[in-house]
Amino acid sequence: MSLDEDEYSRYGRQMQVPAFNALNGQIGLKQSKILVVGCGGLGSSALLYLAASGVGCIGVLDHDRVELSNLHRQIIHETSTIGMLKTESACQRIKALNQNITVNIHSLFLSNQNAYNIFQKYDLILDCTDNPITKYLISDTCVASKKPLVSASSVKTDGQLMILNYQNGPCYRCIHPKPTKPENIATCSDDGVIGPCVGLVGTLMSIESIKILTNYYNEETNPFKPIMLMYSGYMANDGQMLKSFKMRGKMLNCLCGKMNKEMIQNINYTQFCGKIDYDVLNNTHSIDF
Amino acid sequence: MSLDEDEYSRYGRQMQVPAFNALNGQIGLKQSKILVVGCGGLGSSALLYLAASGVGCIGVLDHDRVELSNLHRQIIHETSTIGMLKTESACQRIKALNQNITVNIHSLFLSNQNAYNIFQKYDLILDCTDNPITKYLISDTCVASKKPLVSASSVKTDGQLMILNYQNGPCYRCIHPKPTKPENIATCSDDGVIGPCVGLVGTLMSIESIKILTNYYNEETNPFKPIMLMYSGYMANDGQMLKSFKMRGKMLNCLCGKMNKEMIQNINYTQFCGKIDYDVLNNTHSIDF
Amino acid sequence: MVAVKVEFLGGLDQVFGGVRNTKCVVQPRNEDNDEVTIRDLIDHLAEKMITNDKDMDMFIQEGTVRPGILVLVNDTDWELEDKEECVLDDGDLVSFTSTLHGG
Amino acid sequence: MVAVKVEFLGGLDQVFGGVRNTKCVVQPRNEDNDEVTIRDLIDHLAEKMITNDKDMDMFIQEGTVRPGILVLVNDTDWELEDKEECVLDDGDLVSFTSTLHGG
Ligand SMILES: [Zn+2]
Ligand SMILES: [Zn+2]
Repeated sequence: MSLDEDEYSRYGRQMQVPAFNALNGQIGLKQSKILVVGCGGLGSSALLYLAASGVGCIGVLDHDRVELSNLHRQIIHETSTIGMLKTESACQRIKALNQNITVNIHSLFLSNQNAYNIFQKYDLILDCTDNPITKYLISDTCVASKKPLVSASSVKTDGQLMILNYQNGPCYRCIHPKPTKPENIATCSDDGVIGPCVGLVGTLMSIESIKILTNYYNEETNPFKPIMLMYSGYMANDGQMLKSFKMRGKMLNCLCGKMNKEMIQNINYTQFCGKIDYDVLNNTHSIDF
Repeated sequence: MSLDEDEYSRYGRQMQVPAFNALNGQIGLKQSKILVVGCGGLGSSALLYLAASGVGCIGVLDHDRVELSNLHRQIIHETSTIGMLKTESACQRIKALNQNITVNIHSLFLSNQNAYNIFQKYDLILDCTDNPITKYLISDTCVASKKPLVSASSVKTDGQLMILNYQNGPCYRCIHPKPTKPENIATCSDDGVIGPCVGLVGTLMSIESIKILTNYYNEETNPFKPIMLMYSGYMANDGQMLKSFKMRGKMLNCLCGKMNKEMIQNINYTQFCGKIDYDVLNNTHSIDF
Repeated sequence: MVAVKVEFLGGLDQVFGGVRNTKCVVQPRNEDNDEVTIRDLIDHLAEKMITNDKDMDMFIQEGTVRPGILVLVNDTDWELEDKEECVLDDGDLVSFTSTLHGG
Repeated sequence: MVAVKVEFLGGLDQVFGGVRNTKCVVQPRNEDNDEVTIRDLIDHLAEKMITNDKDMDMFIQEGTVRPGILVLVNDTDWELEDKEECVLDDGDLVSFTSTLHGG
């Protein structure tokens, strides 16, 4: 695989950054197929920057349509795409920014019945969703299909990010063996969210994805270690904060040791995460990524 | 000033965040006029999020046109606007995202002759430019015209941000009494830049701007203190870092004590920043914001 | 007894009256033992800093921090540091963070 | 002598062989004085850590850090801490950062 003259011109500036790994880095991006689950606040900035950077194939997955109340933070959409499927709206913007990108549209509700077959087509998954049921499902499916996962969340002014199921590191269950009880969860729709704060977390996701796809974390020079990035956008008069926590590795007693496609299809994720979450999942406001 | 039903729907989620200051916060944004100098990597994300958040009037200032080599990071533009003035391209995207915003276009080269009159029309200035000559000029003009300034820079994988000339805090000269010598400066075109890293710094700028416009920093509950945010996107296997440094206040021996419109018009900024910078300024690559 | 720094992240400050950073002087619960553990700190925080009883369930369940709260000692996951039995020294920073689910 | 942590930010690590974080044991330059100042640290870094002479001008000019480098002691601007004369203690963190100009 090589680059044409237009690609050298488009991507030249990032290829000059030593950590990007020059032509190999760019070809790493071009050869990659990534799946972004959730085209909302996190997905918007993650998709825009990954499309701009030249990832070869991007899958966008969302079952929802663009609403006016999304637009203060979901900057990949626009007023004229209100009512359109978020996947279609995101695809339109990705193509306008960079026509080189192949976009696969998955306009559906991710479930334990369809996740495995979809994930199989991709090299890296980004979890830009907003509820624990989907987060456990995505992590389990990444484990079963052996795909690394960049998983993040954001509420109000804060956000979190982890790289999971990567270089023998932990899965989401290793970090969170028991789900948060539904009554202890705050969602975007309850608490609100500052648009650029969730946008910043999506941008963090795009940067970690670029690192993975360009082989920045590698055994020889920079082996991956499990971390959690914790962002706080409103730190009184200290401005903003991003901390890096050193996290546990893969846990021996975790289900991920034996996770497979069949097991996922038999897990009742709704029950696992708690009854009230079933309502959360059926409330269009709360699953507005 | 009040909000109509569509505005409540569009901005409701951010108004729910306690620190945003509810309806007063939204009206603070709506009443504000901000000037974004530079529609490049920093300006792209700053403009998108400030437009989405509902700032009433946004001035965009840039003399340059969109190039293919911009698009890996300047996500407010798109392939079809290559060759268009960056101001026009940015305006088009802002309007698509949020038609409520009044956009003023300033397609010109900012100089010590025109800066004061332009700045006078605005409440807050964002410095999204990429060279010291313009950074000193913007800061001096903010001092002379009594406007707060959110000033940032980004190179390769790193970035910096300061709020200047705000609540009796320092100006750019207070922090940097002597300019960096031209031969000690690295520019984007020499060193390259990772798109989402500069984008993240522009997003930090939009968040600090929203704080200022919604009165988050105020004498009663949260007095402003001078800080510098320092961002590093590639921290080996620690992920990414954002630190907040406590900075000096206004310096008694700084020129800002007596800065005014006439003085600015008589300063030779090119000479002040050093001869080689004159060449930097005339090289279209190096002043590509 | 030890003096440690404590921070509440991910919105957990709401359970502690909006306090994001604080310092605590913690006594060992077991008087035969000089050592102070995170378990002692958790008890201390629950007793001294949660003013509203209905918030208790947002911090403690079944005798330890509730599912969804991560605990970090000097920026390291407590899972790597003996969890509740991790011994604290003067000046240590203990971070409690809620898991977020928004997107 | 004191043992301090040093970090180089904003690309300044390039001047120090790509090292971003390091620890230094610094002697007082003035032997009559037990105290170690940032001036002593700057001299130490210039002597011990800059391997290529042509990089010297990227760190030191006119006897102190060059214009465009900010110095912070425990995350506080040295301008608030006596600048070159700031006395260092064991465990202090001194950050040197280049001013960036890109956009
Ligand atoms: Zn696991
Ligand atoms: Zn000044």
